[in-house]
Order: sequence, then structure tokens, then C-alpha cells
Amino acid sequence: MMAQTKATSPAFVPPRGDFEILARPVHGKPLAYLDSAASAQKPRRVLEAMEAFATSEYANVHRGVHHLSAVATQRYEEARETVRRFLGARSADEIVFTRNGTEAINLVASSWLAPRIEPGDEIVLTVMEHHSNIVPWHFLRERDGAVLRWVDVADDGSLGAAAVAEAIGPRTKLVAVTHMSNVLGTVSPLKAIIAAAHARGVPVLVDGCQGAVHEVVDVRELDADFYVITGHKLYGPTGIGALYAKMAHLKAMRPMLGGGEMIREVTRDKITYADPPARFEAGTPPIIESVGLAAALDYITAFDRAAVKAHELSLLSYARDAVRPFNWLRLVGDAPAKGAILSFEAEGMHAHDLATILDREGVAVRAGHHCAQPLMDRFGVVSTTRASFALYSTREDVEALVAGLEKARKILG
Amino acid sequence: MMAQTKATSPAFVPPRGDFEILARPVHGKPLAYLDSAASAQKPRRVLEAMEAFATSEYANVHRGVHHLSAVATQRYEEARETVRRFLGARSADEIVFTRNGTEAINLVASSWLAPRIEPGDEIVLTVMEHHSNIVPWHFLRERDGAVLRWVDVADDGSLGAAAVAEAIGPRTKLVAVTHMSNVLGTVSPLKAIIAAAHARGVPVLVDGCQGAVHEVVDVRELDADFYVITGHKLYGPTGIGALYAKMAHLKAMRPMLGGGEMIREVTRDKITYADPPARFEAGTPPIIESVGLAAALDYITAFDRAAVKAHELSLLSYARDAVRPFNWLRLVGDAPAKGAILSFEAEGMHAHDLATILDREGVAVRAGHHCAQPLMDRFGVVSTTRASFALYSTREDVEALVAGLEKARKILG
Amino acid sequence: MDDSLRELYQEVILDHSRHPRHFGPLDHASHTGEGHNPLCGDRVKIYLSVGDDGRIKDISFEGRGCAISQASASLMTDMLAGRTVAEAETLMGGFLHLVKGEDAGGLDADDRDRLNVMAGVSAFPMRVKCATLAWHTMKSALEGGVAKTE
Amino acid sequence: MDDSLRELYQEVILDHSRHPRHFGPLDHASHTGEGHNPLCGDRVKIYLSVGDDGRIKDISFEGRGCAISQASASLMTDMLAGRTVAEAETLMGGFLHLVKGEDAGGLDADDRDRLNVMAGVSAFPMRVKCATLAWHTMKSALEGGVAKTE
Ligand SMILES: Cc1ncc(COP(=O)(O)O)c(C=O)c1O
Ligand SMILES: Cc1ncc(COP(=O)(O)O)c(C=O)c1O
Repeated sequence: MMAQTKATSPAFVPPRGDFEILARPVHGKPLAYLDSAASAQKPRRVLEAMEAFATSEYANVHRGVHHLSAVATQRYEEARETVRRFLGARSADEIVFTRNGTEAINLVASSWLAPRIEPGDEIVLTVMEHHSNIVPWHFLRERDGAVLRWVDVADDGSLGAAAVAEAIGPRTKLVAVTHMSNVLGTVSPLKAIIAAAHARGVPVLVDGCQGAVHEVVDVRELDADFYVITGHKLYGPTGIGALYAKMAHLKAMRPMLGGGEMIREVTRDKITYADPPARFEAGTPPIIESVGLAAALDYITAFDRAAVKAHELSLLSYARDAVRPFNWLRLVGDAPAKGAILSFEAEGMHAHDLATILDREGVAVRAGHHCAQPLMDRFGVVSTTRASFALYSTREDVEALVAGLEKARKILG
Repeated sequence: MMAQTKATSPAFVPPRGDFEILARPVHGKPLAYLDSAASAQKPRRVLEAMEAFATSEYANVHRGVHHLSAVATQRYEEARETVRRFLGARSADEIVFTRNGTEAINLVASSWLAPRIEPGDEIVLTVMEHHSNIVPWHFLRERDGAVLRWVDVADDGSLGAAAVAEAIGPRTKLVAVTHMSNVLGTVSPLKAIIAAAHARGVPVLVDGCQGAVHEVVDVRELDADFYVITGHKLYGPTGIGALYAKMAHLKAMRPMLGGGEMIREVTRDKITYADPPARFEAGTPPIIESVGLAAALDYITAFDRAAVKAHELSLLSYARDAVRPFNWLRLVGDAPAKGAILSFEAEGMHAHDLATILDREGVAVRAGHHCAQPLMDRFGVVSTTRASFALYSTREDVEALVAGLEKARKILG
Repeated sequence: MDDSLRELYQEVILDHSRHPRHFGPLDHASHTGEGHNPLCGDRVKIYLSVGDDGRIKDISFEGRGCAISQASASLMTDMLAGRTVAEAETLMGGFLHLVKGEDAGGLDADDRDRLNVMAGVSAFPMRVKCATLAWHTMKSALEGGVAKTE
Repeated sequence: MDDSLRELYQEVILDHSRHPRHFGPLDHASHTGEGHNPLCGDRVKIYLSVGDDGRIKDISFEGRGCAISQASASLMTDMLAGRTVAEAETLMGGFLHLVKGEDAGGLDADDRDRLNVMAGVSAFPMRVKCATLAWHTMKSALEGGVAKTE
């Protein structure tokens, strides 16, 4: 297997040089960072964009007349436009900046859905959702009497649009579905799901925290009602995420957080709110982070995205082939429509022990329930080990993983 | 007046060299950045700390076994400890990281107070609060029938502890008060207010977004129930703020946002929550920003804070003396207990016109209602012009302001 | 002094802002609109009396705000009195281009000259909203009868 | 292989984790406690039967988890059977020091030797919680009768 390393000249050359951290050894070994689904590393130009902004153009936004404030406001609004373009939204006013993807989903739950829930109303979601696309709906169950209708995935981790459609009933108020599972890698058949939901008059929220990293998104083509991204997985900074929502939905939403920027007028006894998106951006927003996120999206889109995806998928299949002989290893999630995530259980080896041993070999993987406990239950596991690939991942990373697995088997197996 | 510039050797030398942006000309003039109350500039070492972290230690926190995740988690928790130390809290578990100060106040409003409000219950607040310490209470008025009881300030902008105490009645559930007004500069008599409120069994939330920048805070000595800070005004990054709350309060609070990190267990039908502070930190937190905030707090506390304050106040009095001859200028806020903020109205000159003219002279001031409309109403003004001082401010900044005012008077007066 | 400042605060503007024309409420207005700039708290109220022939018989404004917003409102009311609603919209279109530093195209020379005193705003992007507030309010008044805008 | 790994996964540990002692529920337990590590989903349940003399007559555990948490629970039950509650607490104190790489002070030599097989955890800060889960659960069981901890 090792011989395959230099087999073919790859169509896409991972831009390792942009990511200083990848060259730093861990425990004296080269780092094989296979935890990008938890958070991606940040290319130099993202950090540079933030630093350049902070050292030459920084001020608070919106409220100021002076030069720096005008420039900072422009950069912030340009970042919104960059997100709009990245997602294919109609208007930048349909983009709300949040603290992360999780807040964006909560915003929809609390500001759009909560006031529309009557006890017994249903929310359809899948068992492969991340807790961030589960807990906000549980809140509505606890507080407003909503009923959660869970859609199962097939044993290979596939999600069928028909299964989602079947779960939609007359009382369904929303379908919440991930674009791509952070455990299984499964890519959801969004177009069919959204079409089926819309045929029944039900809006759809897409959790794109993983999906937008690997797939080209066009919210208008999808006709998604809500689409959520998070900055740090998109090679951008922490502290920022974004919600796309159709303007009609945003207009119909009450604010979630109150404070500066989001009001029209405040008196002692009365308050009126600003129009979207300002209505949902209370207080000083993640200004520096918005500049970083815009730089990250520019970075991503400067590549041939199909080539990036092909590269990531080639690593996935390289890894899959390499572990096939390990009969003590069981893949969790092997759907035909699958992104570059490899989750598995290893017989007699608990994921944490495995991850600890891999770590000593320089291989960074995630072990645990991946914030997807209902999915763990579905597959009858407590936790899995997960290797996830990004545009900077290499065959060497995969080889280090495979060698590490063999070592772990020797120690623990 | 210009002659005074080199009068005495100052006790505190503003560390201009740490702030690259201050050396950049604006409209061909030296920048006199007098808008630090809106947001402070960031010293080099804050930016360096974030960059070093991002290029050598970054990963997502908490969930990972591997080296980078362990290091990142350690940095994040060290930052929490730094905030604890900065505020004098008992335990780092009493510190919740938020997206900004505004979110921290909303967290108290929605997770602590909202479930305790019966229609007719009262919230006491002052007319000098920032919208971020007004709107969350308005939400409780709109949604839960709370009554807002407003405490006035004196004509000079002073806040009397007695006035606050008088407003507290049997139905008062919370007193919300700013540590320092972002318009008047007024510093509230917190100890007396908190003692009076506690004597009546009423908890107190202190909005320290401005106060913590200029005053040494000890939440235990104050016996504050809740204390709020925001990173970007503390020379730190955007995208992060923090709530201090007594552990007993945190334990009694339900979560506001749901998602990863904040749960104990999630099944299809049930959910249990993690202990504080994790319960209130849904999703990936502002990790890189936490490192930046810690660096900023280290930066601040490395100075003799009394000397910094004396420096800022000396600039305030220098400015006050300089504008005294301008009989067309009226100060708004001249309390004996006052931080380094100068707000004023200029006869015949609207604040926006004034700020525009000052900007062309390189002088960055804020013009508007400063997110404090009830205070504007109280003083019968639509807007004010505000110059605010920071540790990097200089007498030259003040002189540029004064010269700019004279020019504006010539153009508009 | 900075040239762009001189252009922004030229005599005509200051005169309009100090001595606004058509200031005060209008009895028997057929249309009114209120505008508000939440950033600075400025407000303007526009009163219009439009005849059956679609002609603006009378127009006035009230409000408080910066020199730019007051001058813009004053200039607008001065120019619109006696025009048709269609002409008012053409003028507004030209004005919006002008304050963004674009070509005001389609206006006749005299109108362009009069509006041109506001062209200096284009060098001050943060102030464009001040200049356009009255115009947007006028438009929403015409459209909605009684409207709010910002 | 890395020395610290070798120490962490030494034979005694692996043996405890593969063949846990005192595994399974205890009838007539006087105290039980449940522990949960939300990071990995690991759980442990501790059963104790404490006599009137304050002595642990019997102890067992159930649960699922990593080698470290299972070995630690197994070792703990092995060592606590027959001890007094006070002795159990002393042992726990020593253990908590040990896994943080501190001196386990106050333990007798034999106990120290037996606990020492877990000392390798101290080189793996992210795994310390795995090692202490059973002990914390045991403590909360003793304190609360029936308790939950994490
Ligand atoms: C007194 C006061 N409170 C609260 C805030 C809100 O802070 P942030 O916008 O960072 O949430 C500010 C700053 O705008 C302020 O000056
Ligand atoms: C599928 C999915 N949804 C939502 C999230 C939450 O993103 P964040 O933690 O940035 O809010 C994640 C990442 O943890 C994820 O993988």
C-alpha cells in the first residue's frame, strides 16, 4: 500500500504551504491532521487579512461617521456580500452574521419557529443531525410542546428523500436536515427533500456547517428556506457563523438578542426594531472575524472546487481501500453519496484509546460521539473514531493513519 | 493652550508603539483616535497571540483527545482563568464566554430572569443605560409583562445610590445598572447600589462594558450578582465577551442556546444539560478570540492601572479646560465621579456635521445617540458628539480635537 | 481647508439648513410620510398636497437633523412644488445618482444645476443617507399615503 | 513504541480492562452511584455494600468505556473491598494526586505500588477524566446514597 504513494500525479496539489501549523511536528512525528470536520486549520492569508484589517482599518461599525468606522463598516458589509455570493443568495440582506453555526440554528428556532408552534406541532429531523441541529428543537419540545419526528437513515448511512417526505404530516412546521453528516459523511438529497417539503408547504432548514465546506451551495437553486454555515470549519476564524434565510422569513422573525444596532427606536416604554439583517445582530458584531471569513471564502473559491472535492474523495477511497483488510474494523457510514469523512469502530479498541495511540503517532483524529448521540444510538455504538479530510490533506496523512491503526491493534488488540 | 503640551513629564507614557494603526494618517492628517469607547484599538501582542495560537496550537476544544485539541482546550480554559482573575471571581466556572457584552446581558435576561417574571414584576434600570442593557429588559416587558422602573440621573449626569434604592420595591426582581456610562462617563456608586439592592433581596447586574476598561473590578468585593464585559473595548478582539455570574445563579439558569458542548445527554426524546459554564456555551466557542482576550487582559494588567486612569483623566480635564472658553459648546455629563469620556452639544452644529469636519482633520469622534436614546431624551438632545480616551490617548489628540472644533465653528457656526 | 469639505458645506447648503424653505406642517395634506435615520436619530416629516391632475400643489417638511439632511429637505421641497408626481420621481432618481457620485442623467440642465449643490456628499459615503432621507420619505409618502421609511 | 504509551497501556491495565474484576451488579447494595463522561459517552455504575462498621463489605461496577476507565474501575473495586470508608477516601485522594503526576503522599507502600500502574495517565491530560470517573462515582455513591456524577 505504501508503494501507491507516488502512484499518479494528483490533479489537485494540496496547498500545504498556506498552513504553517501542518508543518509542526506533534510528539516528534509529522502531524497528520485528520480532524478538519471538527475545525479546519486557517490559511495564512486569512490570518493576514484579519491582522491587516486590525492594524490599519479597524473601528466599530455602523455607528460612526469617521474614516476608520466608514472603512470598517464597508469591510463588514463586503464580507456579508462575500457570504451572499458564496451561498448564491439573492440579497446580502438575507445574510445574518452569528457567533457560530449553532447560534444560527437557534435563531431560526427561537425567532422564527417558536412563535409559530402550537402544542402537537411537529418538527421533522434526521437521526444523523449534529446536536446543534437537535437541541434547539428539543427546546421547543420542552417549552412549547413541539413533537420531534425522527427520520432514520439506512444501515449504510444513506438518507432517503422519501423517508423524509413520509415523515412530513399536516402538523409539520419545519424540516431540519444536515447537508452533510459530520459522522457518516452522508450527503443529503437536499433538492428532493426541499421539493417534497415545499409541496406540503413546509419550510426547510439546512445545516450546512459541514456541507458548505465540501459542496458548492446555491441556496436559490436548492430553494432552501434557511441555510447555516460556521466560519471555523470553512478555514475561517472562530467566533463567526452565518444564517441565510429568505427575506420573507427574516421579515417575519422577531429578534432573539436585544441591544445596540438592532433597534430602530428605544424609549422608556416602547421599542421598535431595525429591518433585517440588523434586527438579528445585537451589539458589536464579529467585525474582525467577518473579514477573516470573507478571506476564507475567497480562498476556497479561488480553487477549482470540483478538483478539491475529487481530491478529498480520492483520499477517502484510498483510506477505505487501505483499511479493508482490517477485519477488526467496522466502518460507520458508507453511503454512495458521501463526503470525505471516515468513521469507524475497532473491535476491542475503545475510540479514546485508539485516538490516544494515534495521537502519539502524530495522527489527529476525533473520538467520541461527535455531538451526535442519537446517531450513535442508531448504530448501537457509544462512540466512533473519525478521520476527516480537507483540501490540505494528503495521502501521507492517510498512510500515517493506517500505520497508526496497525500499531494500536498491536498494543490493544 | 498649545504651549501646555510639553508642560510636565507625564507619569504614564502612552504605549503608542504597540498600536500600529495609530500611526497611520487619515485624510493626510495624523490620526487622533478618540473613539475608544465605541471600540478600542488592539495592541500588537494581542494580534500576535492570536496568530501564534492559530499557526501552532489551533484545533477545536473539549471534544478531542489529540495533542492540538488538548493544547487548544488548555488555552481556552486558561483564558477563562485570566478573565476570572481580571474580575476577581471565585471560580473560573463562574465565567461564561459570549459573543459580546450584549449577549451576556441577554443571557441573564432570558435564562435567569425571564422564567422568574410574573406580570407586574419590576426591573430597575437607569436612564443612562446603553441599549444593550435596555432592550433585553424591554423583551421581558413585551413578552412577560415585566415593568421597567427607570432611575433618573442628576443634571450633571450623576447617579445617586439613593435614587436607585428608592426605585426598588417589593416586586423588583433585578437591578440593571452600568458601571460607567458610555455617554456621560458617569461612574455608578456600585457598592452602595448593590448593598441597597441586596438589603431588599434583589440581585444586581452590572454592565461593565465600559467600566471594566477603566476601573479595577473585584466582583467579590462589589458582591455583584452578574458582571458583563466585552472583549473589543478591552483592547481585545471582536467576537467575544463574558458574563460573570455567581455560581448559585448560573446553576439556577436554563440554557439560552442549544447545541454541541452544552449538553450532558441527548436522545430522541430527552435531553439533559451540562453544568455551568459549559451549559451556556453552545457550539464551537470563540476559541482564537479567547486567546486574544486573555492577551489583552494581560496587557492591561501589566500597566499600573491607577496610573493609566490618572493619565486618561488628565486628558479629560485637559480637554475640559480647553473647551471651557467655547460658550457655544455644552458638555453633557459632568459628574464628579466620571471616567474619560467627553460628550457635548455644539450650538448650531449638528453632531454629524461636526464629526464629519473633525474627521477631515484626522480626529475620530463618535456622533449620534450612542445607543442611549432614553438618555438623549433625558437631556433633550437628539445626539451628542463624543470624544473618549484610552491608555494610548495623548495631549496631541486633545489638541487636534480642540483645533478641529474651532475649524468646525468657522465653517458651520 | 479641505476642498471636499468646502464643497460639502458650501454657502447654499448652509443657507438652506439655516433657513429652510417650506418648513412646517401643511394643512389639508393629501400625503404625508415620516422618515427616520436610526443611526443618528434624525427625523423628517414630509407633507404633500397633490391635486387631481397629479401635480404637487404644495409641499412642506418638518424635522430636525444635520445640515445635510435639512438642506436636502429644503432644497427638495423648493424644487418639487408645482411639479407632477412623475417629474418628482425623475428628479429623485437623478438625485440618488448624483449623491453617489454617478451621472445624474436624464435631468434638464437647470434641475441638474440646482441639485448639484448636494453633489459634494458623494465624497462622504457615511453622509449619503442624510442627503437622501427626505427624498425617500417623499417617495414613500406618495406611495403609501401615510408611510414610514428610513 | 513511545515510552509513555507503553506505560499507559501496560499489561496490568490491559488485563484489568479485558478481564474486569468485580464486574456486574450487586444485590442488596447499600449505595450506588452513576458516573458519566459527557465527552466520550462513557458510563460507570458503582455498587457498594457498606456494613454498620463503616467497612465496605462488597463493591462492584458496571459500565462501558475505554481501557483506562475500565481498568481504573476494576482496580478500584479490587482495592476497596474490605476497606473502611475512611480508607477509601484516603486512597482516592492519593489516586487523584497520582494521575495528575503529583506525589501520592500518605499512602502505604503497598497501596502506592498497586495504584502506581495508573500513574502513566499523568502524561495524557485528556485521559485523566477517564481514570478518575470510577473514583468520583464511588465517592458520590458514598455521599449521596444514590447519586449522579461526571
Ligand atoms: C455601556 C455599554 N454597555 C454595553 C455595550 C455593548 O457592548 P457590545 O456592543 O460589545 O455588546 C456597550 C458598547 O457598545 C456599552 O458602551
Ligand atoms: C453538522 C454540524 N452541524 C453543526 C455544527 C455546529 O457548528 P458550530 O460548533 O461551529 O456552531 C457542526 C460542528 O460541530 C456540525 O458538524
